[in-house]
Amino acid sequence: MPTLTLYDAVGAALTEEMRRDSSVIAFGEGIATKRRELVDEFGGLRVRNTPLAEGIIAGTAVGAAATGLRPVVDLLFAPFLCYAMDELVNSAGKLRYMSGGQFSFPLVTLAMTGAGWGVGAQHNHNVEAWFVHSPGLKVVMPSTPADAKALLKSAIRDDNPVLFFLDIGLLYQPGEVPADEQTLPLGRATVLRNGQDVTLVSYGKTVQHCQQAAETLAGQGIAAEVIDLRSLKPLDEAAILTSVGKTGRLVVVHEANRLCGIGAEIAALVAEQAFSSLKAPIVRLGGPDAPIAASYPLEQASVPQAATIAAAAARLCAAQPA
Amino acid sequence: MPTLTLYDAVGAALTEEMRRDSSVIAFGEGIATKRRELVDEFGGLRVRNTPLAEGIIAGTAVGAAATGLRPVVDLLFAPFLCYAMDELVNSAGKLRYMSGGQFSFPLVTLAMTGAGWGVGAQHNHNVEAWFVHSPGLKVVMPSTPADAKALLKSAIRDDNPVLFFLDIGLLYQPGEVPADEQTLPLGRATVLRNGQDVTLVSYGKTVQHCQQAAETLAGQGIAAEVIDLRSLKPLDEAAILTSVGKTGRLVVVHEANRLCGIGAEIAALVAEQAFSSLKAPIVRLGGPDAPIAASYPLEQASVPQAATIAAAAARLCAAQPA
Amino acid sequence: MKPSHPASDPRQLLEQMLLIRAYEESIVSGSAAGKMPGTCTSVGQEAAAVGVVNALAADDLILTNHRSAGHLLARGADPGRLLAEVMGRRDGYCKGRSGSLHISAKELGVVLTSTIVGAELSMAPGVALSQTMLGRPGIVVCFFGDGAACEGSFHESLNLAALWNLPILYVCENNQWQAFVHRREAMSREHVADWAAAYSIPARTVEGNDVFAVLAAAQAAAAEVRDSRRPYLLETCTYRTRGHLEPDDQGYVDQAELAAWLARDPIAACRNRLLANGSLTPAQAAALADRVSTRIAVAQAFAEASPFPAAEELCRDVYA
Amino acid sequence: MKPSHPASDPRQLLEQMLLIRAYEESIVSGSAAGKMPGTCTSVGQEAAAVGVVNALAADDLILTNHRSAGHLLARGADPGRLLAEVMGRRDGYCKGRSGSLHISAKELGVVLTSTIVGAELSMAPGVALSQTMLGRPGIVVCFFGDGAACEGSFHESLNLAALWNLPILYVCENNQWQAFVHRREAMSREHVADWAAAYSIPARTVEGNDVFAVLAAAQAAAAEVRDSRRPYLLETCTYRTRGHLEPDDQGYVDQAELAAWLARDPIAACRNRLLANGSLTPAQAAALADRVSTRIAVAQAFAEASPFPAAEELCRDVYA
Ligand SMILES: Cc1ncc(C[n+]2csc(CCOP(=O)(O)OP(=O)(O)O)c2C)c(N)n1
Ligand SMILES: Cc1ncc(C[n+]2csc(CCOP(=O)(O)OP(=O)(O)O)c2C)c(N)n1
Ligand SMILES: [Mg+2]
Ligand SMILES: [Mg+2]
Repeated sequence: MPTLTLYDAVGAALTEEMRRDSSVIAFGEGIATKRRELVDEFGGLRVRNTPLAEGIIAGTAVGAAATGLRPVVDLLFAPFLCYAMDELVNSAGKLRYMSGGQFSFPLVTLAMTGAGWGVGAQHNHNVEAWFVHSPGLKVVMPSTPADAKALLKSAIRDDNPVLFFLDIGLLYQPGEVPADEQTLPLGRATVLRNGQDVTLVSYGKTVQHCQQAAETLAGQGIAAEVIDLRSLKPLDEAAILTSVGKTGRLVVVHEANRLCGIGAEIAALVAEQAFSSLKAPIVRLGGPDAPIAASYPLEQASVPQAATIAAAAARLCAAQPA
Repeated sequence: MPTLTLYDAVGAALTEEMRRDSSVIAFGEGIATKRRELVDEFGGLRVRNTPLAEGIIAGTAVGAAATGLRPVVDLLFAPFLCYAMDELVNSAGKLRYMSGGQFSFPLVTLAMTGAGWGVGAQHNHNVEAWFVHSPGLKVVMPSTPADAKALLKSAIRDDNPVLFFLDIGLLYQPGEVPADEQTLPLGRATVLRNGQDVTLVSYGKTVQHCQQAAETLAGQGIAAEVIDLRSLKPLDEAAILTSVGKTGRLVVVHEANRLCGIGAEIAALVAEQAFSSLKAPIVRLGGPDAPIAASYPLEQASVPQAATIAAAAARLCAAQPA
Repeated sequence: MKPSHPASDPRQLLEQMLLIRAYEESIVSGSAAGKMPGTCTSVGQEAAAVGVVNALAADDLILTNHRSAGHLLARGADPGRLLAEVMGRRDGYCKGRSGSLHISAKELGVVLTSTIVGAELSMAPGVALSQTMLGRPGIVVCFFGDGAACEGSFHESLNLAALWNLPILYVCENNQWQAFVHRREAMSREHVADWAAAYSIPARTVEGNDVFAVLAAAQAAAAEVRDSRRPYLLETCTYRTRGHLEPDDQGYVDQAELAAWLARDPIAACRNRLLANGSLTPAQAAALADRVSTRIAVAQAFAEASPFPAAEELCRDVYA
Repeated sequence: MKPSHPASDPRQLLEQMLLIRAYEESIVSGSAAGKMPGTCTSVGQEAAAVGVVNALAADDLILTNHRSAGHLLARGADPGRLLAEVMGRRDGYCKGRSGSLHISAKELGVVLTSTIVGAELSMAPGVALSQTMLGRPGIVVCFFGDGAACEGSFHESLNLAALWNLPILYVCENNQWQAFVHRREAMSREHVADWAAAYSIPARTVEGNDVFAVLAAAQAAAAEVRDSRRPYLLETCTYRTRGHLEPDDQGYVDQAELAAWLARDPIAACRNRLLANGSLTPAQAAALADRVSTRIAVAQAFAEASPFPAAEELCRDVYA
């Protein structure tokens, strides 16, 4: 299988979808410069650089999506989405419903997020939960190049607005990516490792940390099940509930602020719908209620690491069943 | 005790704080028109109308707060906060930390939210959870005129940026408000009714629905404890955990979308820290993952009503202890 | 229902204005009687709407905002379905989900109406991009207020439209008010058209209460956009003679300014001119008024008979 | 540390530019060697920074952005504390939490630095409002790029500053690039100064690589803001001769354009002029260069010796 970075997997998905469907266009602050090969293949009208103005980039995507195009816009880093909230939330997310279904908004917004580059809180702020909380939007965050490619292709084909988050820390990690035109449905999690003692649920960079933790736990005789959500909305509730139904123990892990994050949603879901299976408290591991510092050691300290995950899971398994 | 609406309680708090502290100023799209009495007392420099531009209103408040003023800005309806996200989240919420503590941001943002007026999803969208998820911000949402006045006074005195949400449906309900200069600390919930069978936690308009539900439940021999959070960040975790420690059953109620909402946070908190007290699944009642329709019956159907709350609580109490 | 043909007869322009006025007044009284929610009426601004919309072709697309009754009715919208929408009923253009503030009617080419002031400006370039890239002839008309012009999206939209050669006719209805704030308190210049030069976008202001002047200016502007495939900004100078949102006592309004504008009522001006130059007889004028009030009465009955949406509608059409 | 006195001797201007260049180059090589993170350098833009900052008084306040080393160093910042900040160390101006992109130094009057392009524009009116309402004499200088001028906050900021009579000197450093996009691809006009007229704000463009021209223009502009208590926009035309963010191979850059600007290097121009008119001897020039490299070496040693923040710092200073 060919090996690609996540960054290149995004390029491959764009290329394939732009070949397949001439209504797919791409624009953003520098996309025509940085992905020059797309301009070479599809021309400067379908792939455009824009002024430095996230609001109008997103707004233009909304208007275009409602009237026949399928735009993919690159808004660079997740905190810059703050300048596009009206267009994404109030327009893309609501105008279908508010118009009684007259419009649909097939558009994809790319944004990078997460620790790894020491760029500080105005570039590194995990805001995916905002969009899960907002109606009418789908949210995807892959953890491998192969998933990124297959999910982005589905996102481009989806008739709804999709926020597609790229974990900065994974961006240049290589991974095997099938050469074929595979897609993956949005809303389907994947079980990366089976186990019956504890469920580790995560997405993005911390999936790897969960897998390392599962290795450590295996050494201690604890069989952890590892779930990569991939899509945050729609959320694969069944996959989570099935796993917790089996293990009775749940650790949810992500880099974003714990407060009102995806971990909160999953913990609440399980406390509502799989309560009787639970043998121990639910544990959420996530970022603190603090901006992320640029200083590398502080940045790393804000991310749940494998050792912390393993320790938390081991503690759960040691506790008496409730 | 004098009787005021929540709208007038806000005016009373503004008046008292502007008298107390000459660095308190207020501006927004029409505040000088609608609260003419403030202009009359404090002059047109301290109370100003602005251009129709939420970003610069909030940005100006951020700049002013960092350099010696204490601005209160009225951004009208919560969805309009979308145009001020950068200023609130990336600037007000982060620049204190990112600058190593060089600045503080004593500013208050007022915004109306919630059902009641049939104004549709671009005026009625409960986004308070976004700001709980974002670091460096405090979030308040009172349920009575008296609390609104006392909490707003504290918010104005607080050295942090505070998002202060006003429930549209409560805005013109009268309530008793003490005439004195009372303040209430941010981050302190209030137990409105004691009970040992089930805890109903809420904020804003649905607090009243919980109280009605508690009446109904009392008629069925079920003693519900009703907690009004008042502040969503800081969150009074102790009040919640103490109550659930006693009752073992929790229903969290709000109007906002359930997904990644405050209810998710509270359910997760309890599933983590009061698991052993829990006798039944946690129930979240909240808005659906849909924009709120203007059509009055649909708008009302999106809000958890007393009967639904009572039924959910009764079901929990009927279930066998886990 | 398709967009109505542009009116060629001046009496049709008058009739459209009368219809808009009667429609708005039916809401004002319905809302005073507690039968209807309050709305942002366009009373006093009828000429600005009718003049522009009648300069458009059927394949042009319109974006508008919260104060849109004039644009919709001039475009041929059914007042019954509009009133049903205002009342949150099932037969409204948006199935009752929009209410008055964001009525889109795709079948009429009225797309993506938003009550977020400035959103029309942010979405217009994308609509124009579709027209251009998909080879559609229609231009895009973006109605916005002087208030919207103060939002950053104004700057971003005009800059992009100029750069990308987008066929957008920006129509600023400068009605002197931004809700409860007078335009003077909010704009560093008198006219929004003064701001267009920064982007090398041609611009013109026109007396917005003279329907014939607006029509002529809009025809010229639309022709220029159609030919050049470039943006153009037309500012119609008019006045919001009622409050921002019904009910509104307008206690904050300068009475002399209001009176001056009331004296320039666009409907009276048009009717008097047609009567004076013989294009309209008093009997014809009375017949127009009658026809209009009948239409509104029928519309009202239709809207009131329309049921509220069923509870199952709560989560329908959220996702495609 | 207080803001340094504005330089009165042209040799001091040269020395400041040399210091900025040496500072940036130390980061470029440190980052190539993997000892430092990449930064947005201001190489090529030294005159624009030095000329403006030396036109300011000690009580003026500065807002700047991600490309701020010139502003900070010209204002008297300690290069050691700056480098420590770039490296995320405890002795940085922001305790290592900022990194290179958002260094504020309140003690120098450099407030609220943000890397959100456009945020400097959104916060400047508030800072100026404080100056005005609290009776402080200092004006506010807001440095921003041609890219920032494309954000909606530009429009909102200038409109408000004009309306409210805020004493802001807007300084647009038009360096022809907005990260990986050339200014031509992003702006409907050649100059940001062309946009100021829309708000009736006086504006001027100045050759940004001539430190004396910039100084003179900035002195005049600052004086006008100080006297009128109204905004003014000064556009310094310059060029980003290195990439957007180190490392950057600049493969996308028009080599002829780059070469033309490299030939107009602000430091060489200043030095040659001073040598030619006898204000500087070759020996003095060499001494300046030596002094600067010693300062940078000392700064580097200081920064490298500074420890990383302790883990307890993770959640400190989030709330006041
Ligand atoms: C982003 C946003 N801010 C504020 C409002 C509240 N609001 C609705 S209409 C209006 C005034 C709009 O003024 P203008 O653009 O001139 O249009 P007009 O109402 O005069 O037709 C305001 C402030 C809103 N709907 N959206
Ligand atoms: C809101 C926002 N969008 C995008 C970026 C990414 N970015 C950082 S600097 C930059 C270019 C800025 O151009 P300009 O304002 O001209 O300043 P310059 O870098 O040329 O000094 C971009 C796009 C950002 N930091 N913030
Ligand atoms: Mg107006
Ligand atoms: Mg630039």
